[in-house]
This record gives sequence, structure tokens and C-alpha cells, in this order.
Amino acid sequence: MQTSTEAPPAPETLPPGVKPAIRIDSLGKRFGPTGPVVLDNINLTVAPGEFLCLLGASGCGKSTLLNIIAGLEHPSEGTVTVTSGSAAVMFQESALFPWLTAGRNVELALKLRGVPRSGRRAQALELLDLVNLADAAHKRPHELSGGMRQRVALARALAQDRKVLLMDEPFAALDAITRDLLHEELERVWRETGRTIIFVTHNVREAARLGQRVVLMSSRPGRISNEWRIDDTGPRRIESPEVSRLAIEITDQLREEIRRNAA
Amino acid sequence: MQTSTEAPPAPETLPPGVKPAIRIDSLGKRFGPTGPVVLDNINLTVAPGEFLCLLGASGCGKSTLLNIIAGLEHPSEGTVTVTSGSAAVMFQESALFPWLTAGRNVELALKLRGVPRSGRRAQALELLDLVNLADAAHKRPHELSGGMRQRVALARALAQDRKVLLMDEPFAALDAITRDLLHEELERVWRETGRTIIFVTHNVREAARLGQRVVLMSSRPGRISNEWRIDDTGPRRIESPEVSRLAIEITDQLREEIRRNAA
Amino acid sequence: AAAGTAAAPGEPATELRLGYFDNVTHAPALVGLDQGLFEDALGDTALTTQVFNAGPAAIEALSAGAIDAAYLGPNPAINSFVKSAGQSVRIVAGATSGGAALVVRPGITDASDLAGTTIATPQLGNTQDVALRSWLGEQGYATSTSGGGDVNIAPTENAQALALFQSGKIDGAWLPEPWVSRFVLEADATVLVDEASLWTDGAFPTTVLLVSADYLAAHPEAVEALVAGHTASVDWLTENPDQAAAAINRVLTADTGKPLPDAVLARALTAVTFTTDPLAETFPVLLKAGVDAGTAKTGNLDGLFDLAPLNRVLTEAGAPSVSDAGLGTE
Amino acid sequence: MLPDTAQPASSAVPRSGGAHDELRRLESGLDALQTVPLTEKGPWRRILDGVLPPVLLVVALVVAWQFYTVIAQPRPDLAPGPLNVAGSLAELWNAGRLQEAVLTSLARGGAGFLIAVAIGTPLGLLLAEWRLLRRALGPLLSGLQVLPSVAWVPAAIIWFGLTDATVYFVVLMGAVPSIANGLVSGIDQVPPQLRRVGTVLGASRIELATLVVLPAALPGYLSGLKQGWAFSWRSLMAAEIIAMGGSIGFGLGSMLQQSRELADLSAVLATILVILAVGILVELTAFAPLERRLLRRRGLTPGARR
Amino acid sequence: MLPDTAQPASSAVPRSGGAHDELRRLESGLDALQTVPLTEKGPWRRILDGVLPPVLLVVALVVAWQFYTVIAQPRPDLAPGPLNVAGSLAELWNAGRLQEAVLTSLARGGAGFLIAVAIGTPLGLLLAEWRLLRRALGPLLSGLQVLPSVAWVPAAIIWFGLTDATVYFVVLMGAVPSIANGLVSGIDQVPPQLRRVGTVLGASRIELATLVVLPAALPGYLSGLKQGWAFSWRSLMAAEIIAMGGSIGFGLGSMLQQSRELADLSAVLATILVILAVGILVELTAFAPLERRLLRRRGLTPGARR
Ligand SMILES: Nc1ncnc2c1ncn2[C@@H]1O[C@H](COP(=O)(O)OP(=O)(O)OP(=O)(O)O)[C@@H](O)[C@H]1O
Ligand SMILES: Nc1ncnc2c1ncn2[C@@H]1O[C@H](COP(=O)(O)OP(=O)(O)OP(=O)(O)O)[C@@H](O)[C@H]1O
Ligand SMILES: [Mg+2]
Ligand SMILES: [Mg+2]
Repeated sequence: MQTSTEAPPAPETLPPGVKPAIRIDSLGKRFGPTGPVVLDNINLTVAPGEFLCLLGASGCGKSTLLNIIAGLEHPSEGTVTVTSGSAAVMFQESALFPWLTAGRNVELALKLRGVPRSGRRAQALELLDLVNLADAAHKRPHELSGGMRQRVALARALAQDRKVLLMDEPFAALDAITRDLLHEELERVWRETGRTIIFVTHNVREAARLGQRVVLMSSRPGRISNEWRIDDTGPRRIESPEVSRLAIEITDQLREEIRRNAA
Repeated sequence: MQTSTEAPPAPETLPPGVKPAIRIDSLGKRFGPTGPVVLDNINLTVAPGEFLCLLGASGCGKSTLLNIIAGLEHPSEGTVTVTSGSAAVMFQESALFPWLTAGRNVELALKLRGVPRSGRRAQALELLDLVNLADAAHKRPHELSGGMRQRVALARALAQDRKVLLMDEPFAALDAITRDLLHEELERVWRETGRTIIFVTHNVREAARLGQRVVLMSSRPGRISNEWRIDDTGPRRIESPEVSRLAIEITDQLREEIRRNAA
Repeated sequence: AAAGTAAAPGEPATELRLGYFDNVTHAPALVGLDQGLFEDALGDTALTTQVFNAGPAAIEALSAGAIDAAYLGPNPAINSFVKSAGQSVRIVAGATSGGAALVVRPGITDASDLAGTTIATPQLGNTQDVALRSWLGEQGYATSTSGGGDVNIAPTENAQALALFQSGKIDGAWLPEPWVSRFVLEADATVLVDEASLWTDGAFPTTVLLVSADYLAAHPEAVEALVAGHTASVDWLTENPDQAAAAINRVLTADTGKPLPDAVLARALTAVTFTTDPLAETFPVLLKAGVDAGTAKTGNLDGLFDLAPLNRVLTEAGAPSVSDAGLGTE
Repeated sequence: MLPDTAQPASSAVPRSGGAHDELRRLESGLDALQTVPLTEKGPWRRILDGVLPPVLLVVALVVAWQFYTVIAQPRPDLAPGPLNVAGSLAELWNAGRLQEAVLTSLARGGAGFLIAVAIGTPLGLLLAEWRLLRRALGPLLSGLQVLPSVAWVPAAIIWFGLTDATVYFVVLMGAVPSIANGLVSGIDQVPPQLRRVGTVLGASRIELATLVVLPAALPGYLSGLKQGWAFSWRSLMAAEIIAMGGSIGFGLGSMLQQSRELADLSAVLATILVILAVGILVELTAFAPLERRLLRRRGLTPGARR
Repeated sequence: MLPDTAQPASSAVPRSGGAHDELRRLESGLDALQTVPLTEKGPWRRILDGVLPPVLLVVALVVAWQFYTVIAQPRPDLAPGPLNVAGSLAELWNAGRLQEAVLTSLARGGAGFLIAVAIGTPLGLLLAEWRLLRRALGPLLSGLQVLPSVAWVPAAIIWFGLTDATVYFVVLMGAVPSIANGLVSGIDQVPPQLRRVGTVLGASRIELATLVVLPAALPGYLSGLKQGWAFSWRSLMAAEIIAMGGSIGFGLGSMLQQSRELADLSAVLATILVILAVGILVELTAFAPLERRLLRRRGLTPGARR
């Protein structure tokens, strides 16, 4: 594993001939004509199959950026291109539909994708099995623990069958033990399905544990302030020394950013 | 720093002549006469000024144990002695009174402790300053961020002026950046005020980062399954190799416990 | 907008809906029904009836098109006519005159004894209520429609007024028959003022027959038939006074299950006169009384009467025609 | 590494086999620890706990009342005993008037309520989705809820006479605003997150409305319906008491007013009891189970608030 | 290490100086990032946004109505125009009857409401704290809320005659249960965590009740009060319409009924408008600001639901 620090904006790092999965060009965003600038001149290219972690303090605009990529918000300036058309999204609270069972939640995603009725049930069960929840298909969200709900949400996001998966602090509300397990689960799913993932988090160690690339954002306005690339040598533990070393480095930069905002 | 693993039950480890701050003897608890056993034969001695972390999976009975120590629940068997009389408690959600400002929340604790009206305001400000919130005394809880609320709750708990402070996952709902800062804050306060602290958490790294002693509980029934003692060599970073090493060790045992519960 | 007016003018009416009260002052209606006189006159036009307790409800039913014709006291008729700028109803015949009085508890012998008392009337703004208010005004008492004043006027349902009188909660009432008789015979009340004594000739309208203007325009022949039946009924009443009581009680029993005691009915029948003359000349006086009492607004009564059908019927029968006192069509 | 298999591929990744099993066991252990099966009270137990105490209290009150009338011998026209009231009830039943009144009122209340639902629901949808209309009409509708619907009775009588139209009009004026407002606030309370999930999942506008927003708004709508029924029933009683006679059918309100006019207090009390019983019965049989099922499915507990 | 200084000691711990400053700066940076000052709309802007659209709509409706009456010339006793209604209003005002009716009704409604508060509040407290009573009496009280309070009018007239006592009785039967239930559900909704904090802080039973539970239950209590007022006002109007005459003062309900009896629709409509206006005014001036202040203090937003 090797860590490399680079200065923003990130230069194109794709091998020639490979089309990026996501391409963001001088993106800017403000809410309303008089609002403050939330995002400023964001440039980012994500390779197909890449696991990218987006890190930043509260309110720096991570969710806004993700929503723009997902097409839920419109940029004020610049362009965002998702090569495969559109992206699946997973939010912090699972946002499962509380009136549907786990299985039906996944089936609804299949239905909206256009999967014919006959195949849905089996496919939903398969997806739930992927996250080790085949037994819980008939349970309603409120009967599931937080970790199980997020796994159902993951299955639902996978049901969309999009090449790109956007995740907005998906594990922030979980307890540490569950979160660690879901890191392993997510990494396994990523390796098995080859999705391109953008993973938003506050948690430096989580980013260092999961990402192939960690992008640090500054606050007010949100800009890309730095990025780290981690050579993928297979799954790593969050307590591993490599993760720790990177986490220390990122934390120090992040704290620098935060300190800048002290009154 | 040195790590030592011991088998339960924990033998008396206090130097002769030092009275323990808390002493728990063969404690058992079940809710209702027909309920399952939640806590079983818990024996624990906490030295004055000690920082003890209580670690366990969901539902293992950590909160129940803490509530019994706090006097909010009664044990079904065994005894609990808090030498200094009673304990201050801090909960996961700050549980500030939403109709009072931060300052008044602290003042209310002082009032209930019996501090005369004249001194309260100044003392409350002093306590808020201790957690770096003197400027926010006039703000209402909903105007504060989660981290600020927990700091006010800490100040309120300190206002009780009890020798023992019980904390039930106080930082679980915070984002990682804030949590890391509050670890430093709490450690500083602990060192400055010499409180005896029992800190309940799910988070192995948090326990390894904060505690002088980490007690691991098993689930169903809740028993003390192991404990680790960490020599206090001053503040340590959560990413430090010592913490990582201990965390790996504890995590493996904890996972062993969890695996036992697989259906 | 009534179901009965849907047909074009001239077309024979399929239905005539008639409203009346179960009251001695509405005897022409009761007898007409009992003797089948309306059906005879109406021929193919089906007659349906509805019973009301009070004038305003009957007027509301007329306005809403729920009925086409009604027996009613003159004041609600005036009220409706004025309020609708002459568009709502027409009086096509008189029915009853006389038969209202102020009854009081023993001990009150003179108008001067009434200060501070509570007197009931059937309903605010109805014929007796207006009569009481204007009479009290003449006696120098101040009254108010919102309660209070020198004499407290309590618009109260008739049956309840009797109960209240019997338990001493009110001191008197200005009521139509048969209630005057019931007060006198059942509650030992005395008649302080007979309304007839207040009018020249002692004649004043108690009940008239009116039809909705829309219905009259659409079905003049049905109205004429109704008036013919009504005239026959009034004639029957004047010709068979001895059988009147029995006929009235038959309808009362059918409608309410309770006949009137014979004594009450007999006394009541002596107090009223049945006539097809609406006594049109009294209406401006009645309106003025209502305005003075604060229960009506000034307005124009021109067009209130349409007595042409009645006069045709009367002429045909060789009887003298009646006058509209310049307030409509004769 | 760029595998693009969207279907769960049978792990082409090395080293994933043993680790995967290990993860599965850990996850199912954690799932077992974190999901505590809720031990629900049995239905019998629930009835015993919930129904017995109030029933006992009512019985005790009735007995005390009977004792009082037997011992103190108050004027029966001012304080009839429970037996008198029961007698009145039996009498009304035998005369068939009770059944007629209950059926008339229920039919009328039910029909009025259904019409109100038919009007209030599209109105609520319009208000929730059309911002400008909402800002203009919303406060008026809330204002109408402040107006006691009984105030409409006199106007309705003038317009419609003593006919059933009067009663329906009053019932509608009472029920429509609360049904529409219930739907609006139900839709307002749909977490924006759920809409966004729907959009992200690729739902069209119509799919979003039917598959996401409406089901999510159901609890609010149901409580609006419940309140709408309460308003219907109240307004109906008021209208029946005030507007009696004419071609208006004979309902419970008319029975109440008629008993009053006959100064028959035990019949009045009997009718009040019947009105109370019908109200509670409708709530218990129609709305409560619906609400309980709906809320339990979503893991919510029925609020005690009405 | 066993320092036992309970007061914040001036750091006797080494190495804490520089690190502490560093921590302070980090914390205040984070605090600044995490607390976004809410930009509230100015009061003018709020009024403009909230008040203008409904007012414009009302004006438009009134103008359309006037046009209709001028052009279509409907029967004035069935469809009076806005000018007729305004004329009636002016006439009632000049005769002093309008003022009298509003004052009478408001005084009566206010007094009835205050009595209901005085009865409902201790009743609610009792119910919330005494479990057995609650299980027995709670369902009855909820049941009473289902009973339209107008149903009490005939019974009350028999008991109390046509006096103000009748009106007060009906108002109380309407308002007391909803105030008591509001308080009960307010107390129920106090998060158990807050009680436990109170206990841990060393509050006695009484301190717990007065310093923790009651303030925490205030929003529920307030909404109970609001609903109680609505019930008072409704019941009052019903009672005034039905029970007119006797020694009962002349209120808005009486004015309404009287106008009906005089077949004076424009006066009826004028009275309805006054009743609506009084209801909205009381809500706007008495309850809305109280509620808004209370909720804003706690960072809650007033619900659209009533
Ligand atoms: N709809 C909106 N209207 C106005 N301002 C908004 C809106 N959404 C977000 N903002 C502002 O934009 C900034 C960035 O918000 P965003 O939610 O993207 O931050 P974030 O990095 O996701 O924060 P967090 O870590 O707390 O989730 C914040 O200052 C926020 O107040
Ligand atoms: N009041 C209660 N009545 C019945 N059972 C209870 C009660 N409180 C807790 N329990 C049960 O006791 C067990 C331990 O609960 P406790 O809250 O102490 O666990 P915990 O370790 O704090 O869990 P978590 O990490 O989720 O907070 C659980 O199985 C729980 O269901
Ligand atoms: Mg975010
Ligand atoms: Mg716990």
C-alpha cells in the first residue's frame, strides 16, 4: 500500500483510452441567487470501478455535491457527466418505505427499473441474500435493526443496476461494531459487482479503510483541498497501521481546515 | 503503555488501603419475574479516579448495569456500593431540557444540588467555559450542534459535583470528527477534575483510546467476559499503534462473542 | 327552483305540495283534507301535504321549493314578500280571522300589572309576537327583540309555554287558538286582551292561504283548483259548525296521535271565524306593527295579493268578490 | 479492476470464500443480538386490561345512581334513575323509533361522510400539490374549521328548507375542511427523504404520487378521516336537533329534541346514551382497527391524542 | 493519580496548556461550521407571504359574488349580495345588537373556557399520575369527546331551564374532556429520558413535577387548551342557537337563530361572518402567538394540523 499526496485540482489520472465513469467540470453551486457559495470550482474525474471517499467537515457541501451527481439538484455552474446515464443513491437513514417489507422494498426498486413482475420476487431474494438477509425478506423496516436496514437499502440500491453508486454517510447512524462489519460487507459487494462508488463520510478512518482514493473538501466554500490515492492491495482492517498512518495525515489536514473556521 | 489480559472475574486490583469508588458484588438483574436474565453475576471494583470503559454488543446489558449503578434501576440480586453516595450520569442523547438555555440547564443542576441562587450563574458560566462553551450560555439546545449539546450535558453532569461520572454512549450520535475532539475534551476534563468515570460504548477503538481499563461484556446473559488494563502514559491518539494493537485484540474477542449468538 | 315549477306555464301540474299547521286556526286545511275537498278540486294534480310547527319553517320550505302552497299567518307572509322584493309568494285567499288573545295568570287584571312580567309568544316575528309587541308599545312599555325591556317577551314553543305557565315560570302568553282555550281551560288563565278588540270591526287575519310565486306563474289552473277546494272547505265549515270539531280532531289524531279535548275545541271554534277574505286592508297596518316592533323591515306590499283566482271561484258560485285593497290583482 | 456484472456474480474474487462465511456468521450473530422480538400482549389480555376497568367504573356509577334514586327519591322528571332510562330505551325500541332514528342518523352520517371524503380528498390533493392555491385557500379552509358548523344550520335552512339537503350541507361544511386538511398535513409530513428515494429509484411523477407519497401520507389522511367523521357526527346531531320537521327524516337528534319537547328526561338521557354508543362503536369498529393495523405495520404506536 | 478537586482546577496537569488552546481552536472552528444561523423571514415578509394570498382570494370572491348579484339579480332573500350583508352588519352595529351579541358570547365563552381549564387541568394531572384512575376513567373521557356536546343541550334545558347555567353546562361538557386529555397526552409525550435526567440531578418528586414534567408537557397542554377553546366556542354557538329566550343573554347564536326566524338571510350571513371572525381572532391573538413562541423556543415548528 502506498500513499500519495497531491495538490488540487486533481490532474487527470486515468490511463489513456479509459472513459471516466463520472466527470465533474468546474462545478459551482449556490442555493438561491443571494445564498452563499456552497460549492466552488469542483473538478473531479472518477474512473469506472473506482471506490472514492469524499471527506469533509459538517456543512462543507458533500451532500450537495452528491445530490448534484445524482441529479437531485442542479449545478449553478459547470457540468457533471455520469457516463452510464444515472446513478443509484443510498442515504444516511435507510429511507426504506416503512409500509413495505424488506423484500417488497427491493421489489419496488426492480419494478421502477422495469423488471417484469414474474422475475422480481426471485431477484429481490437474490439481492437480499447478497447482503445476507434472505431470511428477513418478510420483515418490515421497523422490525429490523439499523444495520439490517442499511443492508436492505444497499440491496435496494443494487437492484437499480446502475454502474455508479452514490452513498451519503450510509453508516453514520450505526454503532461501531455494526459499522465495521458493514465496511467488510460493502467492500465485498464492491469487489463482487464492480460498481463505481462515491462514498461520503466525516470519518477519516472509514475513508482510509474503504477508499482507493480519498478526496478532502474544505468548507465555506466547498472546494477540493487535497486527495490521497491508496494502492489497492485487497481488504484491510480499519485498525491496520497503514490505515492509521493515512488517517493521521488526513486528520491533521482536516483539522487545519477546521481551525481556519474558528471565530 | 502495557496491555494485560486477565480471566474473569476480575480479582481485586486495588492497592491495599485504597477504598474503591464503586464496588459491585455478584450483581444479577432480570426485568420482571418471568423475563430473561439480563445481567448475571457481575463483580467489579472501580478505583477512585479510574477511567473505566464498559464494552459490549447491543443489548448485552451495559445500560442496565449503568442504570443500576446510578440508582435508576434496582438489582435483582447482589449489591452495588457507590462510596461517595451517588453518581452523575450522562446519556447518549444529551437530554438537555429544551425549554432552557444552555446556561439555565447547568443552573438547574446547580439548583437541584442546593447551590444558592447568588452563586449559580457564575458557577454555570465557569462550567460552560470548562467545555469551551462560555459564549453559548444564552443559546437554546436546538440552536446548538450535537457536539455542543453533549458538551453542555457534560458541564451539567460536572455541575452535580459527584465523584463518580457514569456515561452511557455519550458520543455515539456524533460525527467522527466531533467525537474525536470530544475524546480529547473528556480526557482533559477527567485529568483536571479527577472524576471516576465509567464510560459505556460499542466502539472498541473509543474504549481503547479513552480507558485505563476496558471491560468486555458478553451477551445473553450479560457477564464480564474479559478485561484489559492500559498503563496511563498520558493522552494518546486514537490512530496510535498502541490503540490499534489493543483494538485488534479486543475486536477479535468481541467478534468471538457475537459469533456465538449466530442463529 | 322547485320541482313543481319545472313544467312550462300552462302545462297541467302533476303535483301540489301543501303545508299547514295542526292547529284550529288552520281548520280550513284540516277540513279540506278530511272531507277530500282539495282532491276533488285538484283532479289529476296529486296533493301531498307537510305539517309545520311555525311560520318561518313553512316560509323556508316555500323558498326552498319544498312545498308550493301553505296556510300561514300574515306576518311571515309579509316578511318573506318584503325580503324577496316581491318575488317569493302571493296570497291567494284568506282562511281564518280572529282567535288570538293575551292570556295571563289570575291577578293580572290590567295592562298596568304587566311591568316586569314575562310573556310568551309562539315565535319571534310571528303574527301574535308582533301583535303583542305593538300592543305593549301602545300601552307604553318598551320591549326588545334581544330580550329585556319593561316586559320580557319570551318566544317559546306553544306546548312548552303551557308547561312553563303551569309551573309559574311565565306570567302570560299571546297565542292563537286552540292554545288560548287550553290556557283558559287547563291552566286557569284569564283572557286579558282579545286581539279582535284591537281591530275595527274585530276582524283581523289569523291565517291566509299563500302560494309560491313561481308555482303560481307555472300552474295558475292548479292554484285556482286549490282555491276552489279551499273555498269549499271554508263553506263547509260555516255550514256544518256542529261537525267541524269532529273533522278537525280526525286530522289531528292522524297527524299527531293526540286529539284536542272537546271542551277546548268547542271554545276555540267559537273564537274564530272562517272566511276567504284575506282582509287585505289590514296588511299595511300589520307591516307597520312589525316594523315598529323591530321584527320586519319597511317595504312595498304591492303585488302581495293575487285574488283573481279566488274572485273567479267566488263569482262562479255567485258570491261577492273580495278586495285586494290595491295591493295586487283582484 | 473493472468487472461490470450487475447480477450478484458467484464470487470471482479470490480470498472471499472463507472471509465471506466468517462475515455471514458475524452478521447473523449481530442481527440476532440487535433484534429483540417484541412480546405483544394477547388480544384477551389486551381486552381485559383495556376494557375491564372502564366497564367496571360505568357499572359502579350506574349502581350508585340507582341507589341514589331509590334512597333520595328525587323528582323523577328531573333525575330519572337508570331503570327509568332503560325503560325509555326499551319503549323507544319497542315502538321501533329507536331503530329508525339510529338507522336514519347512521345512514345520513355515513352518506354525508362519504360525500365529504369524495370532495375533501381531491381538494386536499390539489392543495398539497398546487402551492399557490394552498397559500390562498389553505388559511380559509383552516378558518372554516374554526367556524362551528352549527352556525351553518340557519343559513342552510333558509336555502334548503327543512329537507335532508340542509343536513347534508351542514355535515359537509364540517367534515370537508378537516378531511382536506388531514390529507394536506399527511402529505406535508412525508419525509422528503422518501420522495428523493422515489426519484432516485426512477419513479415518474405519477409513480411517485401513487407508490410513494400517498402510502406515506396514509396515517395523516386516516387521522383526517377520523376527525372528519367526528365532525360529521357532531354536525349531524346539531343539524338534526335544530332543523326538525319538514321532510327531514327522523334521526337521533330529532328524537332528542322531541323528547325534550315532551319534557321526557329519561328519553333524553336514553338518546344521549345511544348517540354516545353509536359514536364509540363507529370509532371502535371502523377507525380504530384500521388505524391500529396501519400504524402497527409501520412500527408506530397509536397516539392517545385525538 | 487521584486529584479530587471538584471545581475546575487551574490546570495542575502538565502538557495541558498548549494542547488545550489547540483544542479550543478546533472546537470553536467546528462549532462555527456546525451551527448555521437560521435566516428567519422578517415579520413583514412573513405577513406578506402568509396573509396576502388568502386576503386577495377573499376579495376576489367577494367581488365575484357582488357581480353575480348585480348581473343575475337572484332573489334577495335567497342570495343577498355582499353589499346587503355589509348593510345588515352596519344595521346590527347601529342598533347595538352586534356589539351586545359579541360581548355576551365572548364573555360567556371565555368564562366557560376558564372554568373548563380550572376543572380540566387538575383532572388531567390526576389521570396522568394515577394509573388506575386513568385506566378506568380515560376511555370514558375519550368517549365523551366523541359525544357531540350539542346532545347535552336538551338535557341541560330540562335541568337548568332557559338560563345561562344551561349554556355553561354544555360548554363544560365539550371543553373539559379535551383539556384534560390534552394534558394527559402532553405528559405522556414527555420523553422518559428527561424524567431520568431530573431524577439523576437529584430532583424530589415535587421538583420533578414542577421543574421537569410540567414544562416538558406544556406543548401538549397548550394544544389541549386550543382544542378546548374550539370546543367551547362550538358548543356555545350550538347552545345559543338551540336554547334561546328565557333568561339566556343575547349572544351570537341567538342572533343567528333570530335572523333565521325573521327570514333575514343577509343578517344570518353577517352573523356567520362575525362568528368566523371572532373564532379566527381569538386563535390569532390568544393561542397562535403563545404556541409559536413556545414551539420556537424549543426549536419545533408549529404543525399545520389542528
Ligand atoms: N436546500 C438548501 N437550501 C439552502 N442551503 C442549503 C440547502 N442544502 C444545503 N444547504 C447549505 O449548503 C451547505 C452544504 O450543505 P450539505 O448538506 O451539502 O453539507 P454536508 O457536507 O453534507 O454536511 P453534513 O456533513 O452535515 O451532512 C450548508 O451550509 C447548508 O446549510
Ligand atoms: N425496562 C426493560 N424491560 C424489559 N427488558 C429490558 C428493559 N430494559 C432493557 N431490557 C432488556 O435488557 C437487555 C439489555 O438492555 P440494555 O439496554 O441494558 O442493553 P445495552 O447493552 O445498553 O444495549 P445497547 O448497546 O443497544 O444500548 C436487552 O435485551 C433489553 O431488551
Ligand atoms: Mg450531508
Ligand atoms: Mg444502551
